[in-house]
Amino acid sequence: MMIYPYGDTTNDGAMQLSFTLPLKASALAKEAAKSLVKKMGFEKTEVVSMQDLGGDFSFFVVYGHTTTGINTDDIQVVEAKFDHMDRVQVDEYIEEQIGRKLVVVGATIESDAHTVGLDAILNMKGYHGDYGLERYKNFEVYNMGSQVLCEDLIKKCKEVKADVVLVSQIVTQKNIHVKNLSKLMDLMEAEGLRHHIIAAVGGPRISHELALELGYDIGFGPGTIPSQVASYIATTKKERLENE
Amino acid sequence: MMIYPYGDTTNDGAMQLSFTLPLKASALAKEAAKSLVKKMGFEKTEVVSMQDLGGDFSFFVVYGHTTTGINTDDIQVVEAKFDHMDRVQVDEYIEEQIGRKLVVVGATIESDAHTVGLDAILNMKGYHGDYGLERYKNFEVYNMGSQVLCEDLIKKCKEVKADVVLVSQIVTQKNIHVKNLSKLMDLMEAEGLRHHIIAAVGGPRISHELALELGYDIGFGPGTIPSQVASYIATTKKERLENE
Amino acid sequence: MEKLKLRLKSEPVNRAKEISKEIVEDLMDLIRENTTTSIERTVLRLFGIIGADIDDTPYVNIIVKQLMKKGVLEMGASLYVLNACVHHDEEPEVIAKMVAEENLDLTEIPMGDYEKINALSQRLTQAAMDHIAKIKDERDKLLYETWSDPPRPYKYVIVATGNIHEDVVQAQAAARQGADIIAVIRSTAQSLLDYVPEGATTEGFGGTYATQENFRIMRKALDVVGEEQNRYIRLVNYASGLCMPEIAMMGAWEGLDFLLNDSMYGILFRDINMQRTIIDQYFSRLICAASHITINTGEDNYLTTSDAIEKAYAVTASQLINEAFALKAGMEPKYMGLGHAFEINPDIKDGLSYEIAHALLTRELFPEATLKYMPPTKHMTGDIFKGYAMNTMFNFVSVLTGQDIQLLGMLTEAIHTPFMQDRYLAVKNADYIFNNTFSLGKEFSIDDDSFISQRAHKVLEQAIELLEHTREVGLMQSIEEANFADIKRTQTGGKGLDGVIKKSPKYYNPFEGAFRRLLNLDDEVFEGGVH
Amino acid sequence: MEKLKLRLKSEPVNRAKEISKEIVEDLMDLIRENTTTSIERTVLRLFGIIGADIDDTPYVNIIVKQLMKKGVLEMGASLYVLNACVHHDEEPEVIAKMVAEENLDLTEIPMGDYEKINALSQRLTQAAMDHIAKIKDERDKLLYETWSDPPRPYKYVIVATGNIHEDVVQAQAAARQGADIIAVIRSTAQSLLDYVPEGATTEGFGGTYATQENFRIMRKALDVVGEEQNRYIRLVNYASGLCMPEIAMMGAWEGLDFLLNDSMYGILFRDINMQRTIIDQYFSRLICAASHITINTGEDNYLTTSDAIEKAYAVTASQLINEAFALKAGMEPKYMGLGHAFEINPDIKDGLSYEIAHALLTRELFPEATLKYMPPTKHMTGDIFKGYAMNTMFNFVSVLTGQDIQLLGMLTEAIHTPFMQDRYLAVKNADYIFNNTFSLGKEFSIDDDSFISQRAHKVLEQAIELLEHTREVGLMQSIEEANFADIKRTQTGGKGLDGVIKKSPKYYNPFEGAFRRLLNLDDEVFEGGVH
Ligand code: B12
Ligand code: B12
Ligand SMILES: Cc1ncc(COP(=O)(O)O)c(C=O)c1O
Ligand SMILES: Cc1ncc(COP(=O)(O)O)c(C=O)c1O
Repeated sequence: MMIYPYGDTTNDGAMQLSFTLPLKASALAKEAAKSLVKKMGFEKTEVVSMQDLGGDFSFFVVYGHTTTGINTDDIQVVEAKFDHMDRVQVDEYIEEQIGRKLVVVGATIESDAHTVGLDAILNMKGYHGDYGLERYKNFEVYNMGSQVLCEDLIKKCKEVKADVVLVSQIVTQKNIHVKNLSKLMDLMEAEGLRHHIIAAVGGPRISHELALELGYDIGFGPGTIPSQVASYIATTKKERLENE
Repeated sequence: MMIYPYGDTTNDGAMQLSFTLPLKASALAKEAAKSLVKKMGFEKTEVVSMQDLGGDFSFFVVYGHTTTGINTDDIQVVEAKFDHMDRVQVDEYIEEQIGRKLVVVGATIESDAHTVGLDAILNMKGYHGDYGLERYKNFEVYNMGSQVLCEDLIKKCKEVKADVVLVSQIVTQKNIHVKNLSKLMDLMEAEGLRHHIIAAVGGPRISHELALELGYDIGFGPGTIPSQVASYIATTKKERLENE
Repeated sequence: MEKLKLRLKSEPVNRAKEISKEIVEDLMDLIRENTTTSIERTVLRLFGIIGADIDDTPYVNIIVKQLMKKGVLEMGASLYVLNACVHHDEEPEVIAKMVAEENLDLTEIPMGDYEKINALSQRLTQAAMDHIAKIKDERDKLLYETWSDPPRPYKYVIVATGNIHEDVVQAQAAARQGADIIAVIRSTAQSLLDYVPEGATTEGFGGTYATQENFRIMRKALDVVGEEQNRYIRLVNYASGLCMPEIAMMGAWEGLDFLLNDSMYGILFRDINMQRTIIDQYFSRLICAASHITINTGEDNYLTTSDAIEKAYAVTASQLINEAFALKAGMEPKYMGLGHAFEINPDIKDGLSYEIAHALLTRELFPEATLKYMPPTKHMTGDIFKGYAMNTMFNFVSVLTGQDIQLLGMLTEAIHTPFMQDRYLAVKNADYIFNNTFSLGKEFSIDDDSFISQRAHKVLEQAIELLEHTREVGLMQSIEEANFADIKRTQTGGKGLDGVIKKSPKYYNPFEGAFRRLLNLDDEVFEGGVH
Repeated sequence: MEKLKLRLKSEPVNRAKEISKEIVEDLMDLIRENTTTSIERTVLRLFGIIGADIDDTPYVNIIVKQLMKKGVLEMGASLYVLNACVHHDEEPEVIAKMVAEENLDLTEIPMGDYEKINALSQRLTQAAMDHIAKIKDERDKLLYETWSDPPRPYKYVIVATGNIHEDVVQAQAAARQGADIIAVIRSTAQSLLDYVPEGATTEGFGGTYATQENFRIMRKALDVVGEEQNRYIRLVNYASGLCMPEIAMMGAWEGLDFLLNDSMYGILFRDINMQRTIIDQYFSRLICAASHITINTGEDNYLTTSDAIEKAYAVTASQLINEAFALKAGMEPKYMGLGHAFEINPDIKDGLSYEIAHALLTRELFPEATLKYMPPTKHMTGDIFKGYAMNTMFNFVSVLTGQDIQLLGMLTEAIHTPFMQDRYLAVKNADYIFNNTFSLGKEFSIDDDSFISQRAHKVLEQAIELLEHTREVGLMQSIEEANFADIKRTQTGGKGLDGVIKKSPKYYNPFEGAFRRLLNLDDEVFEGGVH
């Protein structure tokens, strides 16, 4: 089905944009803003606000109607598929299907010092009323915190015989997360660890698609709750054991 | 000069968009939002917010970097050119150059009931500290108010021998203003009045370009102050007299 | 602890109310002695006449026009229609068709048996009153028994696509997002039409035509979402204009909950003749009062043409007049949605102190009213972000000062009638503020010598001055002097004076009496009677 | 009338301050008896040593490393460098080059004439102190004489492009838009570097490296706009981390106005060893105090890892400790930018009452401090509109409660470091609110039995409990117990303990004494002396 943005009339294509142009506020700048948006395929564009930002910059708010639509049938969603169980179910599942505790090592790696997201998944307390992995009977959790060098993380994984490594990356400016995450994968491959360990990455700008691209098994985005991660780990581990 | 939108790095093309799609909030909808924006020429797009609006609609906030730039040398600004004088100067100018009071008839026409904009230009009080046309010695002002039928406006123009007709149009939904403004022009043409009378239109969604398209001499947009209108009238009237 | 309070002195408050009552009293003769084409059409509609001819002229207009042409409208339209019914032994709707399509001349039918006419009149009147009562009871039950009245301030949003079907999509989404009240804005200048269009409409400018069918469609659409969400969603339309009583009747008939209904708005903002509006507002408010329809007055509009600080007192004066008119029409205070607005220029230093003072003044002057608080509109610009911040403060002042109906501000106010997302953002803003500042009004107290308190008292004093003057010269003269909204109108100017008809002593209108009895309005009944 | 007031009782306030003083007292021995590699590098920088070798290792690091390796750093680095200067009859910068590039071993130079060394030390120390005083006086003059201090709350924004030249563009635009204060955020993890990079930098992540050259570039850029606008624009950088004293010195040298400088932030949020930070913070604060640099503490950060309501008291306790540390370093209260934050989940009912209570508590506990109020960050999401509304309320609470430094919230907080337009929108929001609600704090009063008042007193009581416990077990043990920010650190864990050196009884550092004398710190001088 072809769809278009919707303002107040089906398929009207209405959108709001805001942006800065490197021009002083002026009739020229306003026209430039309008032309730019038109060039992007908008019709009936209205530059509803132009404000001088000082030093040859202006800020614009524009409303327009895009002529671009998309066919929802063409949309490919790269989405991780697994059954979502609750904590008790996961614990039972592991007990029955795997028969031992799974060892989980978590860290925010390299220069990144954000722990709140990782802790949300790992700490007892959990997130949004959903308990963290430490609360599960059948996970043995090592939370290494933040600013963990990839080398140290790998050492730890070996030491505790990790089944799963959970990596968090929050800072993404200039694609620093891609650099960090690739480094970890490269090292894991080099150490021959990649096969044995389920590798998951999470963070507000992480998508499953990106995770796959970077060689991880799964990516978790904003709003993830611990039981999702737990469910994924348990079911995936079982599959892996079966396929071995 | 080629320019691009600016976020925090020259030419990064950064823009903010928000829009509604006719889809329930879901992984598919999010991907659709992203694909749509990509199709419009954006890179590094982030759907930073997706919110269900109920009833198969979702609202998105997206940041992305457009690859579209524009060459400022190609921008054509359709702008009215006239010297901006203050009230005293305009009064003197009319006295010296024309030698009689100019008759101005103003109205918000047809279904439109907004008077504030027109009054801002005409009433004594004026706008933003700039006195309105009624305060000028050399204008004789007839403010007919709002909801004035084109026919009545034309009648009045004839009756008082108007030099200038000032029309306001505020409501623009479904292009009602275009309809109303065209009607007035057609009638003025039909009545043979168009030549003798300077016709100006104003309103928040009125541009000079649109005014020209619709057959008016000039268009005044948001933020217009009375002395601009006064200056335009005085200088244009003089030119016309010279060319007669 | 109590909510934020000014502790207004009772003396000026009582004085203000007393003067307003007298101002309104002074107009009761005008109201008593006249009817209007619209009131007569309303009566016919109450008799069940709907439909229009091939030119889309409603039957009720055709009938009333005929009677007017024949010079007998002063007797009231009902008499002629009832007589025709008896004569032809048909229901009013059939008679209407005959008039419209077969050129039946009602005045040519000889006056029949008064008893029969009276009996028919009673039956038809009772049926209409019963329907209105039923609709009212159903709503009251849903609202207070089946579910419950939402917490205040109610979240009120508008839809205005021009197309009733698109409106439904937008309204349902808004309700699902949490809106408590949906208003369908009318198409530009509908208020100037001296008839109510028929049927579902899909082409409006800046709004959708108010028609009975559109009312029905939207009421149903909201009931669907209401069921889904276990709450009642209120529906609003606009009754100001040349068809004030007719629209009130349609609202009552179709289960509308609020009607914009002001005693002066049409005069000032639509240039409708003042006599016409004053007469019409009375009858329309009888209907609203009888139907438990909350009226919304339009004082907010004054602040779009006048300065919100300078002329704050005109808002107060107008609220008092609107209240007095409503009391005269038997309306309980809780059905009075007296209006005011957050319209001070946002760039004014300490503007918020003024806003709070004005909002508290309104709150304390009308403690039982269901106040309607209007958002910033005039000072909204294309800067949607600043607009969103202004709306945030507006929502804050509302909850702080205990307002009832919050007409949610749209961040795109200066740009277009709301998109679906604009409304969503408005509801979310209100949700955030109403919840996050829920009890804040109980945290603070205001000293009598604070700016806020002084300001409120000053506005009240100024309002009293204007009211005193208005009592002296009469409301109509006061309007001529541009005392309200800085807009000048004349007693015989504007649209619709030709629709004002002096009642004959034999004038007959069974509903006026029916409503007045229902509302226990004990002064003499105006409708005359069939003699 | 007075601003909104809680009227805190003086007893708990005094008690809280007393306990905090004792907590800090308890750590003075640690501070007195140890130096750190960073302190030593600072001293060398004050002697005028700048520059780095081809691997970008700063000369000061090379020298200190050499001395450490040789096991003589306990004597203080200055002694060896001064001795070398005397020996070679060269300025310290030349000696530094010789060490770095010609492998000069400072410990091999025989100790020369103490008098000459002392004289040189005095000259160099005086020169540095003079420069710092000059910079300070110039700023004070611009700020209070040439122009004037802007009204509060000051509008504080950050730039963080990673490229100092792009930062300049953004900072200048922000200043032109009305920002009073510009902070250049540091690149991710710079605080973990045990050296300060050299020169102008163009590649940072989430911020731009703090270097002396970058400081200079930005100071100049802001002075240009300042001249344009006839006002002084303050510049901020970050001194927490392994190079705390060095960055303080660079800030003092280059005319920075504010430095992020917390006694615990590095420990908790960067896993820097606690002994290291406690020792470093003292020296860095001496420099700030002497330079009239306002420190900014980081209590706001606690509310990103802890709940803002539950752990509000930890913020209060930490502010009191930070104050006590600052007093020990001779800092006047007005240079204490004690931190707190608007971080309560926006979906909490009556969250704003809590925010107001906390903000008033901070205000009244530290009436003379230049409080730094941090915006919502943790609960910001990609919903920029809701974020803008939250920032509106944040600005409102700030002006209502009389805060001083307003770190403006960015509507894109959850998305990216600010774009130019984000900052603009933030400044405009603050302008709107600060002006529109300017005197509102004077309109209301709060009763002692109101929720706000009760809440503030409760938080203070809880803070006192924590402080009492901390006094009992010592601050370091208290941190080990995760009492601050819910983060657990150990005394010997974290980065930088290897840079803590026990002073020899002959330890020499002329600046410590110079600063302490300047600041009238009357307890014994720690620097030892050249014997
Ligand atoms: C709290 C915070 C901090 C705290 C961190 C404290 C701590 N111990 O974590 C402090 C104040 C120390 C901090 C510092 C910095 N921060 Co910070 N910070 C934030 C903030 C406000 C909230 C992040 C957060 O806690 N979110 C709540 C958690 C629960 O959400 P989450 O992280 O998305 O996690 C969820 C999912 O993503 C997922 N998830 C996350 N990780 C993982 C891992 C796994 C395995 C799984 C399964 C799931 C998962 O599950 C979680 C629960 O649903 C954000 C802004 C924002 N509102 O998002 C900025 C933000 C992330 N910070 C930012 C920056 C730049 C910094 C600094 C680099 C600034 C500087 N130059 O000093 C520093 C340095 C930090 C460093 N070296 O990394 C930027 C990043 C910009 C970008 N996109 O690159 C942001 C977006 C702010 C901004 N607009 O500038 N920060
Ligand atoms: C005030 C107002 C009203 C008042 C009008 C009172 C009055 N007597 O004017 C009332 C409440 C009555 C009203 C009613 C309606 N309004 Co209205 N109203 C506004 C509002 C809030 C402000 C307009 C205003 O006064 N601006 C201030 C003046 C000074 O600015 P201005 O008009 O732009 O004028 C300046 C320039 O444009 C220029 N200018 C304007 N005219 C002229 C003429 C000449 C000759 C020249 C030289 C210059 C000039 O100079 C002026 C000074 O700089 C706007 C929203 C907004 N914030 O803009 C909505 C708005 C204009 N209204 C709107 C609508 C839809 C309506 C209604 C149709 C709604 C309804 N269905 O009931 C009604 C009906 C009105 C009708 N029949 O036309 C829409 C229009 C949407 C659109 N783009 O089509 C708006 C944008 C609101 C919205 N978002 O829905 N409205
Ligand atoms: C009291 C009142 N009636 C009616 C309206 C609507 O205008 P119209 O009558 O043109 O539909 C408004 C508009 O805000 C109003 O305030
Ligand atoms: C007190 C304090 N120091 C420093 C910083 C900056 O962090 P970094 O030291 O990583 O530059 C912050 C961040 O908010 C802070 O609050």
